[in-house]
Amino acid sequence: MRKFKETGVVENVKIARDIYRLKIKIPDIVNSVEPGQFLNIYFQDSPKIFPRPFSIAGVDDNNILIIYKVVGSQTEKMSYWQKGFKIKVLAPLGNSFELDSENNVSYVLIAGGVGVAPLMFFRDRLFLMGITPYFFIGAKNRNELPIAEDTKSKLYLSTDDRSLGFAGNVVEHFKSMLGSIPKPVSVYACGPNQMNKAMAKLGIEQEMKLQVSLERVMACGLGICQGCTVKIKSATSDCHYSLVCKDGPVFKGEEIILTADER
Amino acid sequence: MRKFKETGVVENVKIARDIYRLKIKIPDIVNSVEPGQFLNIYFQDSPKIFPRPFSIAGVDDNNILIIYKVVGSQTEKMSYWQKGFKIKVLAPLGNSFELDSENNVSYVLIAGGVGVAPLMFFRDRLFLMGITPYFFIGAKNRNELPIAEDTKSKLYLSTDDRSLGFAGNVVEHFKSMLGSIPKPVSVYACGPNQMNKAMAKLGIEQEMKLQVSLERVMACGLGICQGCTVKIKSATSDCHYSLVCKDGPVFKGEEIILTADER
Amino acid sequence: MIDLNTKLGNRLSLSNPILTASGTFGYGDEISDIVDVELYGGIVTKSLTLKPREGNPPPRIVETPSGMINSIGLANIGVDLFLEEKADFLKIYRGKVIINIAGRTDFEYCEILKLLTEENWIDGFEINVSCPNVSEGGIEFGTDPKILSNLTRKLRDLTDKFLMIKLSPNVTDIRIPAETTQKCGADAVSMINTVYGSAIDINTKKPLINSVIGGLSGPAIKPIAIANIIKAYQVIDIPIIGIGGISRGEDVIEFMLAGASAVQLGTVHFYNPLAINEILQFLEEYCSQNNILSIGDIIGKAEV
Amino acid sequence: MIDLNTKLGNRLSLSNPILTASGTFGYGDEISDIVDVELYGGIVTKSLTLKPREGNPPPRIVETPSGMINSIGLANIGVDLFLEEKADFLKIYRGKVIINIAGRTDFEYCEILKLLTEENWIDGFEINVSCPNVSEGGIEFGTDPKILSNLTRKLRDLTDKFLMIKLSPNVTDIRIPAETTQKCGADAVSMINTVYGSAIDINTKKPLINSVIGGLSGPAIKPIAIANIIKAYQVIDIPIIGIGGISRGEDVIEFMLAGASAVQLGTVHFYNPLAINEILQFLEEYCSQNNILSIGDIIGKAEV
Ligand SMILES: Cc1cc2nc3c(=O)[nH]c(=O)nc-3n(C[C@H](O)[C@H](O)[C@H](O)COP(=O)(O)OP(=O)(O)OC[C@H]3O[C@@H](n4cnc5c(N)ncnc54)[C@H](O)[C@@H]3O)c2cc1C
Ligand SMILES: Cc1cc2nc3c(=O)[nH]c(=O)nc-3n(C[C@H](O)[C@H](O)[C@H](O)COP(=O)(O)OP(=O)(O)OC[C@H]3O[C@@H](n4cnc5c(N)ncnc54)[C@H](O)[C@@H]3O)c2cc1C
Ligand SMILES: Cc1cc2nc3c(=O)[nH]c(=O)nc-3n(C[C@H](O)[C@H](O)[C@H](O)COP(=O)(O)O)c2cc1C
Ligand SMILES: Cc1cc2nc3c(=O)[nH]c(=O)nc-3n(C[C@H](O)[C@H](O)[C@H](O)COP(=O)(O)O)c2cc1C
Ligand code: FES
Ligand code: FES
Repeated sequence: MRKFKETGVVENVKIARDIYRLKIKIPDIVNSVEPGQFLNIYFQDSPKIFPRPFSIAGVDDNNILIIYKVVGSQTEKMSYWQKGFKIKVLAPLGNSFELDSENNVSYVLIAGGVGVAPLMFFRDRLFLMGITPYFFIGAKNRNELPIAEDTKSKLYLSTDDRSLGFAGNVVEHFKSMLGSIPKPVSVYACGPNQMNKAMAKLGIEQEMKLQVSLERVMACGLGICQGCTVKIKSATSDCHYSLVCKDGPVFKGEEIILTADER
Repeated sequence: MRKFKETGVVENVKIARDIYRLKIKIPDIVNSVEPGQFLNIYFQDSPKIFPRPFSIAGVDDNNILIIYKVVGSQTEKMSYWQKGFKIKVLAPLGNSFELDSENNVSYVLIAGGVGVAPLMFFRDRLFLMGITPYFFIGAKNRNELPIAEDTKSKLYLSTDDRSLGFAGNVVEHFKSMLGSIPKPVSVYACGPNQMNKAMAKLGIEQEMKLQVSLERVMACGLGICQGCTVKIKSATSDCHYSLVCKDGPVFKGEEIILTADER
Repeated sequence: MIDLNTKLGNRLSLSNPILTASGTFGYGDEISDIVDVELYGGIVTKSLTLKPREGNPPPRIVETPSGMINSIGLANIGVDLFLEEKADFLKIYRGKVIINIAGRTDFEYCEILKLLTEENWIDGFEINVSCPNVSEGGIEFGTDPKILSNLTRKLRDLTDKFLMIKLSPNVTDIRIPAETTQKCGADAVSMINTVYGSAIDINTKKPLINSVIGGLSGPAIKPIAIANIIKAYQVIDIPIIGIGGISRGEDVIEFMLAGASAVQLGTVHFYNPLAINEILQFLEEYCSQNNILSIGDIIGKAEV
Repeated sequence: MIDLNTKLGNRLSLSNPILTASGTFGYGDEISDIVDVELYGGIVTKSLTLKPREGNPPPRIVETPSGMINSIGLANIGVDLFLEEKADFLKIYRGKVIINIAGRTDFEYCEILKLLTEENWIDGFEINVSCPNVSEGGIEFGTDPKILSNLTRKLRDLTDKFLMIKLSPNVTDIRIPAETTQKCGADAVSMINTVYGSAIDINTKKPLINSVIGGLSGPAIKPIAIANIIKAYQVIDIPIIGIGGISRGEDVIEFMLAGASAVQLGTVHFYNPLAINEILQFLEEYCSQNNILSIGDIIGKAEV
């Protein structure tokens, strides 16, 4: 059950260039959140009025974790928050990644930049179930890689500028490795639009099972403003609009119609 | 010469309930500022767009001092500023208190609440000249008194709630003491509108020389928006508008026409 | 306890003067898990059209300084599905239910009203006249006094329920549509709908709203709403329901002093879903501090 | 180096497309100690009237979310004192000098223009038509096409200098005054003047602006300005000078993409007096990053 809460910052640490991990105390929901879901953070006294959505990157006994990148004024403000700072949040929101119905699939997680966030939470869940997923993470360069090693996954890193790991983007990296991952695969992706598009295309070409977590500008995050639409192809209709905040953020690869002019 | 500067906070300390003293580094103007002048503080990324004017409460070798009270969102933000925080300021602005042309006058300073700020700077100047002024300071209660003792003035404190000093407002306090202050007096006042009005009235009744520092909502503080008008009676005209930011903030007692509907 | 009861003419009374604004609260059920809907005097629904509408292509929303632009394009489930899916929730809702209606022709507005006026759980209608009239070359219903009075009269003839016309601020003189609707028998006017606005992405050179020009809402437009209400209050006697950038209890008082008998909360639901709680608390405090026994006593009391 | 030269029709060229907006920069000399006035393509002066004016009683300004309302009431020194006191400064100023004129009757506008058009250091005129026409019952010059075209034609006949009409957004359809002024021979239109707005003090119940309704400016109105410029650009060929909430270089680009050939900085002077420096730097950067050789190439290039 989603809840609107005034709560406090427990920890806010820099983990890579412009990338931070924020721990927020919300004990009464940690047990009900699912990987793929997100939360809204609200800001007071700002000319920017929309709350900001962030994927849930993990939970512990009392807290929710998020991983965020400073890209504008609100995330910059967040980077100054100190332990104890009071914030308002609404969580959890949206749907979540679905486990594959089959048993012996290879779970493959593909993250571009801070797209890593919901997949880290998903990795935690898989690991608890005894599954060690393949985890592809790409970034522009080594300084922007949110994690460098991982005991809960088979980690594959790539950088656009060749400063670490595979030289190229994360989709190319995954493609290059696809032959060596035991079939069938079940793929989960989250990253910038460009990457999500490339993944959706690859998913259809390779007839892979694919779930993608999308981002859209959101005014409410609640399913009431009808602002965060994405074009969807479904079994029942050729093309209609879905709400990323309510029907998503996770969509099946084959559902997504990412047109050129969408942001 | 007024200057627009990006500079840093040197010190920001609480000195009474909701009242803070802020030290700002502006070495190149400390020698040219005069008591009575004010500065503008600018805020980024706020729905409130006007800069905020504050009287200069003192200077040292490199810094300007202000004393401010938290009354709304911008002053609240200021109260969180820490040493090193970068701010933009424009200083000095406005006119200043004029010394009395006669030699053997009793200087009397009347401050309501944070109206104390410009008068503390004026007191410093007088003290440097070997003059120890009478300094009347009034507040709602003892916790809101910006200073409790003073070596540079003959200090007279009053509180509305009788918690310290004279029981009543600062104008009543001054009136009650008027008989025992050697004549002629030259009076300088700064406080809430209510107090300024009472002082202007008293000044005319008692035919005292009086200078009052006024406050008005200001958009520019520079004399260009024509927003901060006050009605003035002068030698040449019966009534016209002056700009508090440029022609003031200090006006002669007999100039001021404070009408009921002005804030 | 302050008396918050609010009478909007003879056909509608509210337990308090706070309504939801159309399009910012769905049909009431969508966020009833977060907000206590019973705290409102009533719910104004998302604009309903005769047939379901997918709405405009994305992008549909963009943030602007202290505001936002939207061009949802009246995406809604249509009147039939509405009756099927939403009636159960609204029937047990104790506040008032006001259905916002939009259309492309007089006929469409009338058809919806006819369908709904029979439902006894519906307490009134708000008419969104900021829609292009396709029979009149796309000119908005609300901007032409003749088109507006035709529509208002037809709707008045079809219902005995509370009928409120929602005015657009995008006119030279708000007093003209305000007087027009009063003359044609409307019970109240609500104002303001969104203000024309646009924004362009300087990197892609594309508008940040697919329809190019959308509707500006939020705190940025509050002064515009206040100005329009002051003007309208001087020329009409029917109640004005104030809308536009209301975020706090202070804003509600400001709107009522300007002449509003009640208000609607809109965009604030996005940045502070629980605004209603804070607002009701503030109204209590303000009234008791100022010795106001009934909130209605402050309507139009600004010394303008 | 990017080419920032800006041609506004045949009668005026600017070294860059950034002007000051009337009423927010005095007559240029007042803040020349803080801002380098030579950085602007030109100065548009505070509205001048035939006789000096004291302006409205206080309060004249109030802060609103991301904006402000003003009702200065055209406080100004009048045309005679202007010539006496301000000419010296403006004569040696190297940018262009555009005099903003306001009046209560056609006669007043014409008299000022006649007095000033002979001065060779004056490069053009901006006509503030958001003033009540006292001969026509107080209706604003800018809102009635007939009054507007009468005035524009008369002024056009009196000067060969650059003549620009400053349009008000407080109309149902901005295209009508835009087309009217083009037809009557104006060299350009500037838009937008302030938007009607008001605010009330909930403690005193008094309006926070003495004249009750004033003009809203600042970032809050930027989307309104963009929408109006997009609409006007579709119907007129004369240059549009964009005004409304411009704070940053990004905003200038946005206005130009929407159809503005140049822009004016207004309220920003109050909250960031040195905005011009940052803006010029941004224009250089944006153009070089996007391979734009001449800033004029982006005018109207939004894909609307
Ligand atoms: C469901 C969802 C989950 C997200 N999870 C994460 C996460 O785990 N970590 C993280 O760092 N970011 C995440 N984001 C993106 C994050 O919401 C934006 O980075 C943030 O809102 C930017 O705010 P700002 O004020 O700092 O930047 P702004 O100044 O508002 O914008 C800077 C840039 O970010 C883009 N942007 C702004 N808002 C959004 C938005 N709501 N969605 C997408 N792009 C936006 C703008 O177009 C602009 O290019 C998520 C977004 C969504 C919709
Ligand atoms: C020349 C001058 C000198 C000043 N010197 C000092 C000083 O030394 N110390 C100090 O604490 N304050 C001083 N002030 C007042 C100070 O500027 C305001 O308290 C401050 O702007 C409030 O900002 P805010 O955002 O916190 O409050 P807001 O939320 O903006 O307002 C809170 C209250 O303060 C009033 N207020 C807002 N702005 C102004 C303003 N510009 N002038 C007067 N009242 C205002 C409002 O009407 C409201 O009642 C001075 C004002 C002027 C004009
Ligand atoms: C996302 C969104 C959708 C809206 N949809 C409608 C609608 O369907 N019908 C309508 O009459 N008004 C609609 N409005 C306008 C609001 O009801 C309201 O008049 C306007 O937003 C101004 O109020 P506010 O500033 O408090 O939001 C919508 C506004 C927003 C922001
Ligand atoms: C304090 C103030 C005074 C103004 N005075 C005038 C004026 O005398 N004549 C005029 O045509 N416009 C005047 N304006 C309007 C501005 O020139 C400009 O059109 C408007 O403020 C919108 O731009 P902005 O949002 O960048 O300020 C004034 C605006 C302000 C804020
Ligand atoms: S953000 Fe409002 S419906 Fe999705
Ligand atoms: S504040 Fe602008 S003229 Fe004084």
